[in-house]
Amino acid sequence: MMATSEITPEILQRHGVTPSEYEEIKRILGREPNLTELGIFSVMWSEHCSYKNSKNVLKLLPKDGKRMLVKAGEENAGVVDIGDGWVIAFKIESHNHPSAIEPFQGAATGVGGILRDIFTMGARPILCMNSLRFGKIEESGVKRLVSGVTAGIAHYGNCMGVPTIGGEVYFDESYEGNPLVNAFALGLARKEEIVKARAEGTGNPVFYLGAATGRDGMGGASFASKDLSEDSQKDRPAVQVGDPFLQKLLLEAVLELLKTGCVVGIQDMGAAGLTCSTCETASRGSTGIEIDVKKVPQRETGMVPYEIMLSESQERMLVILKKGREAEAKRIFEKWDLHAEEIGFVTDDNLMRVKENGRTVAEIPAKRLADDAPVYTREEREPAYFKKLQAYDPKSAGPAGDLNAALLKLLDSPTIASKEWVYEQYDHMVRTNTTVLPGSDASVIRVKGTKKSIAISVDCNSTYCYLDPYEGGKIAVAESARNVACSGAAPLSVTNCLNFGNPHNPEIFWQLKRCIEGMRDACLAFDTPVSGGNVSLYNQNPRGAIDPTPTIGMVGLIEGRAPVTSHFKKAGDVIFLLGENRDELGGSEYLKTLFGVKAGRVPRLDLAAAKTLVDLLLALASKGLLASAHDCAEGGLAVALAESCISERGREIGAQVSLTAGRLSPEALLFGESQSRVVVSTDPKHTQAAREVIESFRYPYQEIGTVGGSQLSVDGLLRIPNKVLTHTWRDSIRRRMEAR
Amino acid sequence: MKAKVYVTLKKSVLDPQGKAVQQALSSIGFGSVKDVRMGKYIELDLGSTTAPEAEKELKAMCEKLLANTVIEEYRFELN
Amino acid sequence: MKAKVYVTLKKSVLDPQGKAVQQALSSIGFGSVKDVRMGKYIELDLGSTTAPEAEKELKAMCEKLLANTVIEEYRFELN
Amino acid sequence: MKFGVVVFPGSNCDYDCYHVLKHVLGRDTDFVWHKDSDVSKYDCLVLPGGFSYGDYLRTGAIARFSPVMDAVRRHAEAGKLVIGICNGFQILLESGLLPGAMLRNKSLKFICKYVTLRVEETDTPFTRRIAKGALLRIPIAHGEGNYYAEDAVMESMHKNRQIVLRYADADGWITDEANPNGSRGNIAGICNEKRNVFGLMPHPERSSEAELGSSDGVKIFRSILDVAEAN
Ligand SMILES: Nc1ncnc2c1ncn2[C@@H]1O[C@H](COP(=O)(O)OP(=O)(O)O)[C@@H](O)[C@H]1O
Ligand SMILES: [Mg+2]
Repeated sequence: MMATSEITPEILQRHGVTPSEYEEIKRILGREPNLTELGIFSVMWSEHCSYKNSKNVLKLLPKDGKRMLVKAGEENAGVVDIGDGWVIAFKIESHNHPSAIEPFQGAATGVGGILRDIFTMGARPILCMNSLRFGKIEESGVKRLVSGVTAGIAHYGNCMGVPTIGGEVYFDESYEGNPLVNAFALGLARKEEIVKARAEGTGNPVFYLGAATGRDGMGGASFASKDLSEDSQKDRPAVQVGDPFLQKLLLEAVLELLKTGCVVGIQDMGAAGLTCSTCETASRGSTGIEIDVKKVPQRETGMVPYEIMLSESQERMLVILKKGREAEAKRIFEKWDLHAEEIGFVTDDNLMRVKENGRTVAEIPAKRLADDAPVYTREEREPAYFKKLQAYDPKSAGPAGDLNAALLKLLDSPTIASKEWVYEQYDHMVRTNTTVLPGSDASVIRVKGTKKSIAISVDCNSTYCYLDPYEGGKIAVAESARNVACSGAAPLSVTNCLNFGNPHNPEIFWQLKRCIEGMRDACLAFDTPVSGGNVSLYNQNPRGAIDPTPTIGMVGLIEGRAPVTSHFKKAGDVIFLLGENRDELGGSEYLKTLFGVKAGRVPRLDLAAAKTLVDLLLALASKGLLASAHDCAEGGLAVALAESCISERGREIGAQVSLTAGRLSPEALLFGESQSRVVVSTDPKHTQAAREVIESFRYPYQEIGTVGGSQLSVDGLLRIPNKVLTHTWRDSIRRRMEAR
Repeated sequence: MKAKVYVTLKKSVLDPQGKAVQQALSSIGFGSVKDVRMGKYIELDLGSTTAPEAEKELKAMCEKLLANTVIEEYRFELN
Repeated sequence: MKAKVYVTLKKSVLDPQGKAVQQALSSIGFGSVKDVRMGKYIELDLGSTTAPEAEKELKAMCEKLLANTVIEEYRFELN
Repeated sequence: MKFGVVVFPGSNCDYDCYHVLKHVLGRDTDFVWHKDSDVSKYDCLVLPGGFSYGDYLRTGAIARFSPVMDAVRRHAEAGKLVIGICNGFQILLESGLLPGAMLRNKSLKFICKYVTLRVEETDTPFTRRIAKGALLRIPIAHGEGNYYAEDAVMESMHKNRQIVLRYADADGWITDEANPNGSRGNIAGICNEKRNVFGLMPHPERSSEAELGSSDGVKIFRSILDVAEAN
């Protein structure tokens, strides 16, 4: 290998490689890297691939559990045992930055990427979810993002034939200029079908499968190749364009291929493309790998090794086959009209070797490159705002005035309003398994041929996380567990996407750490280990960081029962409120929407009570006592009641409720966001049985009214016709999106 | 005044649609077609205006709405 | 030889996309735009061929695949 | 009665149709790969929904050149049954087996939701088990279901009673508000003159089990069974 000295401090800086990291690179190589090697290190040691700033705090999250077959960090996605030989693989991932630049393609390729992670594991993707966060919807720039992102998600997921069954959409000024697009996917497999992303068996051929490589997505690193190739500068696309049709073919071909048993290992090419997939498979297999970039299918002319290795073109896979089984594989590739090329082979020297027409252009110890990125523990400091905002007294906002108007204002707030405008764009029924359509607390998918169903909820109240990251992290997990339990499912495991600002800012790092600590405590309390996730840092706009947003994806399991939905079913059913109303308006959507205040002490979450509630819901569901269950979240009890009345289109029904306020103000009673509360309804013939179950759990509850009529009425406080509630809540986002 | 706007993907941007059309053409007997790029063609009736004014407006329309300049290029004709 | 194909909706067919674009233009300050029609613009590289041959082939491609003559019209240019 | 579900590259409701025919109705059903050219053993072919060839250029435009389509045409000419659902309907239009064409939804957005359909014709093999004027709750999921045909074609379809399903409101009225995509005459499904080829945008296979929220769709598949099994 040549030991040139083409690496100037300027080049290092533009690669984001620090002087001490550079020293480490030289130690690993025993020499200076060339430019291609530097590029390879820079992407593998980037925050995105190496988690160098978050690894030390991610360790805090519990990973172990008896159902965990593949744990966080081991493979492309975690794998959880759901019994009877069935397993699920799932993960959530961010595509924030690309979506900010080009919302349609950015969101589309985000969905594409997470789906590849799942089918790479040998699991057929059976559902998608997403968590989207934008600035104020009234701004025209935000509208453009909302329509681009939702259409992009629809474009990719719909074409792949994977139903997008739910998610969350949250609007807050802190996301102005830095929207969050977190995509979740879940796949199903038989236990023995799960494959590993490993390069094993010296001499086994390495195949490149899928789209040709172009100069895609090299945004940050693009300058570096300036001196290397001329035509690369012009029209360099900062965003990748996805081809969901090609990926649908890849999906079918890969699953068919895996069934033949001729695959040794397989990995998708996502971030850092060929670089990441080659060195990671070699590292996991404790082998080496050699490829020749000249054999890599290329979409553009004149590409140099640096560009080929760093390209992030979509819809590509790396497949390591058993030697001698190539013809079998090729027949499948041809059947699906896919382009595959043999580009190299597995070696036993533990090196990642890249050649160009037989000449070595990069040679790096694979394990060191993949696993030995530097890890930093950043400085942390409690933010200046923290104590000040905690001290805010919600009473100082004054009374709500007309309570009916206040409720309507909350129902009209885009964060609370129906997300129908969004999810109608997603095919949420393809594969005919969606037994609870979007609109309930959790979405539910049945597993054909079994008595199992899987319930998912994606959640995070980032206002809480801003005001109190520890409580916020806890609540995000607890809320998603509660949502899943409302459908009658036992929470199993969590995936998460940590969206934060710049970790070099000690206050941001403090937010990150405190959120993780909260998540940890909650995951332990619910016995829901973290099966994987993703970290997205540097989410900033010119005015500062986004609110800390640890998006939680909670997966639960229903065995042998029909799921429960949020919506009241029929007149005469009895309504219970499980849980206690406390004086907790701090951090509420009520303060934000009516008074423009984001402050106060966020509701306290008692983990033991939260866990009892989950167990109680499961007990009620398993005895078939629940006609409906809906949790209280943003907007409090009043919003939960209203949604229970109107959330199912065409089946709106009223309720007659009377509440005992105790010492609470009407505002706190109706709109406070005390945790661990659920509105349930039961058929009158089950009421006594339900009371007995609740009392056996010693969980606080009140019988608050009955279902029926055409209005929501809360004695002495609220009285609104269903028609008005429905119109306000269901059409809020549509109205705003269509306003010119 | 009438205008015609042509919006095409930048050269290095992947054009999955063009590729699919090329393969389809090839499968129905037009195998000699080497490359296909798909774009948009937009006809506008600008009402009564002057050529310099129209030119300025069209440019603004393209930049703001008709083309997505992150991945597309445009050109237009007036007549 | 290169070709450009323009595919447009027939006049008698309502163009929802064109109408939406016109409304969007109007909402961002281009209210004077009277009408917008959206079409497709396809660039083809035909390889080496003669003009009459290319003409014949293009017509066939348009009729068979590139345009749906139930709703669309097409024209092309060679160069 | 033997069913063949045709699989094009990009089909994604193929398994859903197969599931209903095979597991819900217990009928002999195969997948038919789009490169196959012999479909002689089937009584009814299903062209399923999805995004054949990515819906590139126009929906159904490329799929209609798949080798299997010649066989589908011969099958139809022989009077055997063909049902095209969603993308399958679009393919039937592009291939000329049914009249008309699809435009983008008037909202320009993909729409997935339940709609109400009014059954206009019952003397087709696909609706004979259903009462005339009956209302069916079946979901749609498409970006291009805005059906268009020129006046003369509309008239002749009317005359020949080829308009089988229309979008209606909950009370059965054919209104603009009930039209989800801008379709001419609220058309949701049509058949050919010989009545053996049927295309519809809604997805009956998605509403063929009570567990999924509606089993109105299965009435269409059951109608097909009746025909063949009576013969
Ligand atoms: N917030 C997190 N919590 C737990 N595990 C995480 C988190 N973020 C990332 N991981 C794990 O780290 C590993 C590497 O993630 P990533 O680099 O995103 O994988 P890939 O490149 O395959 O998408 C994965 O197994 C992922 O699940
Ligand atoms: Mg991956």
